[in-house]
Amino acid sequence: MDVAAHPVEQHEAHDHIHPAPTGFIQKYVFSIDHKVIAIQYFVTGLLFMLIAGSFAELMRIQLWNPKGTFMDYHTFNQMFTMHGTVMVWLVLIPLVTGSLGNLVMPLQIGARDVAFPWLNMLSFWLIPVSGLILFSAFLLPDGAPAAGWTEYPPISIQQGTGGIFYCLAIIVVGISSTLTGLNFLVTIFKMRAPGMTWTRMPLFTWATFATALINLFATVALSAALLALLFAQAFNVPFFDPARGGSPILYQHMFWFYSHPAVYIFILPAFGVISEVLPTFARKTIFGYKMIAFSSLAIAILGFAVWAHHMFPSGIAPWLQIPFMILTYLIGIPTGIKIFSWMATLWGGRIQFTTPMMYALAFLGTFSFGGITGVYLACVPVDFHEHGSYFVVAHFHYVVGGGAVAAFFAGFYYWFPKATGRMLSEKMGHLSFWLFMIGLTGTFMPMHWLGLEGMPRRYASYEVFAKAFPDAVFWNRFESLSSSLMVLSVLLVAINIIVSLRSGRRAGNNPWGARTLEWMISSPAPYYNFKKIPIVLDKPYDFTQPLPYRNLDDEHQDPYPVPSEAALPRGATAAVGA
Amino acid sequence: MTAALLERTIALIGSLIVGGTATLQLRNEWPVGGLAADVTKLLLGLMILGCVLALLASLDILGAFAS
Amino acid sequence: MAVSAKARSSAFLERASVEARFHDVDPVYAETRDIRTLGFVLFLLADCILFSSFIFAYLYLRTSAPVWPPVVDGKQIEHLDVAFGAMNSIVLFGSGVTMHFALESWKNLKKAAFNFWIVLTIALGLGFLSGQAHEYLSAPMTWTGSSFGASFFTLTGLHGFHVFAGVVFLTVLAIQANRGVYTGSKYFGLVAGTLYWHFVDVIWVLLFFLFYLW
Amino acid sequence: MSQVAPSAPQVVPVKGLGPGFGAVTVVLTIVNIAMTLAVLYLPLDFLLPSESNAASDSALAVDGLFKFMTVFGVAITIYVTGYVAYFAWVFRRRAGEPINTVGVPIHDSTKLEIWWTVLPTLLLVVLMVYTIVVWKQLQFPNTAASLTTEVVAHQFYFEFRYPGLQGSIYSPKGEMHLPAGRPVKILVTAGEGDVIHQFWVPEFRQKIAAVPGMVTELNITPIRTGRYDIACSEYCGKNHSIMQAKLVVDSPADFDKWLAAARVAAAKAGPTIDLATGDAGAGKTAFTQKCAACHNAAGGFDAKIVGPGLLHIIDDPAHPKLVDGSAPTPEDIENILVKGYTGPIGAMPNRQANGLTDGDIANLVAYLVSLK
Repeated sequence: MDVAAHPVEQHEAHDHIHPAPTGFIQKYVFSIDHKVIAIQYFVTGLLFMLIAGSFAELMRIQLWNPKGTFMDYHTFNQMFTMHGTVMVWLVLIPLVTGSLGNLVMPLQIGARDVAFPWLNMLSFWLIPVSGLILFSAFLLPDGAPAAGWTEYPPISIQQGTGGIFYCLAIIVVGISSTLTGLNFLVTIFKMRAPGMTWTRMPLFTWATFATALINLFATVALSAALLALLFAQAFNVPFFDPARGGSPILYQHMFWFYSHPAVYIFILPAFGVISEVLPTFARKTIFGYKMIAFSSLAIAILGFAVWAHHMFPSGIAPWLQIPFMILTYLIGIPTGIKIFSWMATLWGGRIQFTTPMMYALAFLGTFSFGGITGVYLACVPVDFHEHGSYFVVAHFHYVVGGGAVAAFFAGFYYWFPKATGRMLSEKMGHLSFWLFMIGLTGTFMPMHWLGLEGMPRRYASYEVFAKAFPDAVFWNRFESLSSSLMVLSVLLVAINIIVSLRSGRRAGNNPWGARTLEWMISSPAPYYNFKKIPIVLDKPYDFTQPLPYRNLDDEHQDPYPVPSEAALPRGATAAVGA
Repeated sequence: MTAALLERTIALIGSLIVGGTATLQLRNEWPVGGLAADVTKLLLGLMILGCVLALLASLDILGAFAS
Repeated sequence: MAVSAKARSSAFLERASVEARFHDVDPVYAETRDIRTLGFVLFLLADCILFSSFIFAYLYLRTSAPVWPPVVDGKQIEHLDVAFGAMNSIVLFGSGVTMHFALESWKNLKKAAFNFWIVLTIALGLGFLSGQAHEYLSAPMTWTGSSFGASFFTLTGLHGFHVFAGVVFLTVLAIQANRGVYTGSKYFGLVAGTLYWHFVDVIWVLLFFLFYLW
Repeated sequence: MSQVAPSAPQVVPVKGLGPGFGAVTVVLTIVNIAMTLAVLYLPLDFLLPSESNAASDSALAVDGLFKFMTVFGVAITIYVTGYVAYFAWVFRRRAGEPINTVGVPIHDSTKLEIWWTVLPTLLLVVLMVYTIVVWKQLQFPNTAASLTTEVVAHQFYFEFRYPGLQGSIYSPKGEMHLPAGRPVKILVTAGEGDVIHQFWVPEFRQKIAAVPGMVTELNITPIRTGRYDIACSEYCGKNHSIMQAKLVVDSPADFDKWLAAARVAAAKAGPTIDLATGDAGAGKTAFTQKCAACHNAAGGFDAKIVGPGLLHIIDDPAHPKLVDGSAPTPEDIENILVKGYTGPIGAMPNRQANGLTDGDIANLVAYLVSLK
């Protein structure tokens, strides 16, 4: 494929390079460079993950004793509310879209930065502001919001001013993720390298595109719901007060209209990471590129039409349950296509067990299992039993913990060398992987049968349930112990970062021998990313073909990139061509 | 000339003038291409619809509730 | 101000020659303008979702209410004053038309006409806001009384806030235009202001229908 | 683009479907069959809800659907995790393998993709049909309910009402009784101004929300006698964790005996007052003396002083008072006057605290009914 076959007009419009940022503030604090912003998102996200994770640990300690004597009920209620709220809005969405999306997407499409760099910086700085508002709720007389991360009225508006802080904080983070969605959409629409048509885009960029669609259109519905909740609590506006014509179910509709697409905001970039990691470490082209790309879009669009499966036993009209059940089943099909395509990608490859690959392989197992328990909850009669029980908690921790967080760690270990120029320690990586997976299974697998036996969710003490099912005490203690393994795993990630930043091996341009554009430039990349905007001739994934790029910065780029010794597990390489 | 009648006449005449000018503007804008122009055409069209609604309201055809 | 097609094309040619003389048309600008336009249109779409969520709430409460308008303290709330609503709507739609003239005159490099039209637009915008204030003072229901009041005041209040933000936006645009920030070929701010103003008109078309005429 | 290091990729070919593919498939299928049999026939009580603790007809239907999904869920899990582990192991990089080896360049096969789109779709269609059958049986039972009971959820206790008896016959610590073998309709709501709760009996595999201002229902035929726990499964405030109640399913005979005893107990609680003798005028004076301090007779529901305004208390369409959404009856006003009422805004004392004689109550009811 030589250049003549693809007449591509030269986009000189991209070629101008802004002057370099000067001074510490402009470089690291108020930077408009998408790579620096990605690192800021990551550090903030990890910090909030540690805090929200410790809330979860406190809950596990409380549940050690069925009488629940460790903390009083109201504190426990604040713990599970803040654990959920912080994990959803200040950890997962910022990490998955803000950190990975910001770092990788502009590089993969061959752009110098996102469409609106200032807006990108604003989007990041709204996250700490939102965190400040949310955590200052602990200082209120009635404490933090305590009605679950869903904050259903009327209870959420009867429980002290914590609810108002919740609404303000989440509207602020909502503005941030709406603007990020808008920024990414315009970037992907308008600023792709010449020649990169829609079917030549890397799959992580496809996933970021589908996520940006959801981010832009769903998040504002949440802002509306929370604005209504704020008015209801602060100014006694009767949206949700049945005595004055309102309806509590209305809030649930408005809330879940956003919150189900929100769970696809977590999982779509995770799918994108898996679609990048598997081909690189199986040294084999992705199987079914078009099906995976279109499945991302199908999931994003279908995600808008299924929200009421969270509300089956909440009093909505019985006939309304059927369409939502059927649409939720339909989402299983594109998800299934993705998982089977990934399995087919593994077939016939040369698989290296680096840490990102370990997380990606485990993702296939845990996420599929989480997806299947999701089908149970989508089925209305079975949901009548499982709604509001620990089965739901098990399902979404498998999909979010075993799915989104595991895939995020895969992306983190995969792109850390590109962001910092240093390799992470594989030994610590594998150890934290096994700790995470064993901890996840030990903590959340027992919740399935605890839920089926009838242990309700959000209970600070379960004496009555423990009397009916004595084995519940053992399983709850088993979970509490296993959850400490997950804490160790996340701490080990932090240690790995600190150690590697100081003394990690140098990662060249392309330690893993990957083929997407971000590996064609130096690590860490200069602020302008590409001296010359590359020209793209084909999909990047076929390892038997030379690299489909022209006009690369590095004249002597090896057309068949191979993993560097630094990346391969010890003793796994021999001289080239031997 | 009660207040309501005054409001109705203002609404009637106004909707004719604004509706007419907006239709003219839409016609002039029609050949122009580009995203901004297309969105402007759409919004102008809907605004003309708004003028029609205001016109019908002023003539008490729409919104005539037996209050 | 109706301009015939022939007159318009000559104005277009004249403007093209003016731009050419300016030579300051940066090749990157066309790219940047398209990016900003797409960004702004997507922002307006997101704003649409905000209003449609509250409109969903209004429709949900209205269809599930036993009787509409709802009964408060034994008395049924009487309907809103359609005549005043229609007049107020025309004020806002008029400001949409004048804003369009403002942008057209800027494109044709007639700065004086631009100033006249944009000031008129701002005046009409403020007129609409004062009309809304009058509507609120004489409204037959309160914000906290019933679901009708809740939906009406929240939606029209949100729209009123958007109109107020639009007035501030246009004032800033007028000042910047006169300070020379925008040239004959680089005037994306004005395009954005016009799009936003038309968007705010169209939202009112929907609210006017939903609260006054239905 | 000069060709630098000749690290042209070395494709490692794969014969057929790969070494041991057949064997692995056979092994996985055997494991799968074993798991299916275990799921269907072993009494895995703790893992799967099974007959041993199913206590209603709907429970059996839901358990059947649950087992159906578990069979396929286990199958998918076994095949996915099995193949991923097998592929990862068989196609791993061998130690000392040259660095430029690459996998087999296959990027899609429409036949395979059609299979794994059509097959899951068929499976989901079958599941859909089976689910709708069970759903219809749960939501719209064909046998008319022999008994309609009411459950009113309050912050942190359930209140159970039985037909024919005015008002609740159970104190907050009361138990709910149901007859085994007879279809029952349970109307569920939350108290006026209360929050959303959920009425959940795990052994019935059924739950429904108790929403203030809305009446929801469950149709159940208990099939096994015994004592069960009712739990609130929707966060409803500080003591949500201890909001439980006991449910006793009796044999039909025991139930009838219990119901009759409960009726006698309710009757003994207070002689039924003959409302016909009430006089509105006397009621008005009694009202000004005893009730005007907290209630406004001239204002509607919103005209609160401490309690709500009482104008149009009888026929106010905007405020359906009673559990089943209909306007209140004089008997209900009498019941509130006798028992008092704890609402969100404050508590109304009962007849002893207000010092109301039977005559006072009859007059007050007549007066309040006259407030049109």
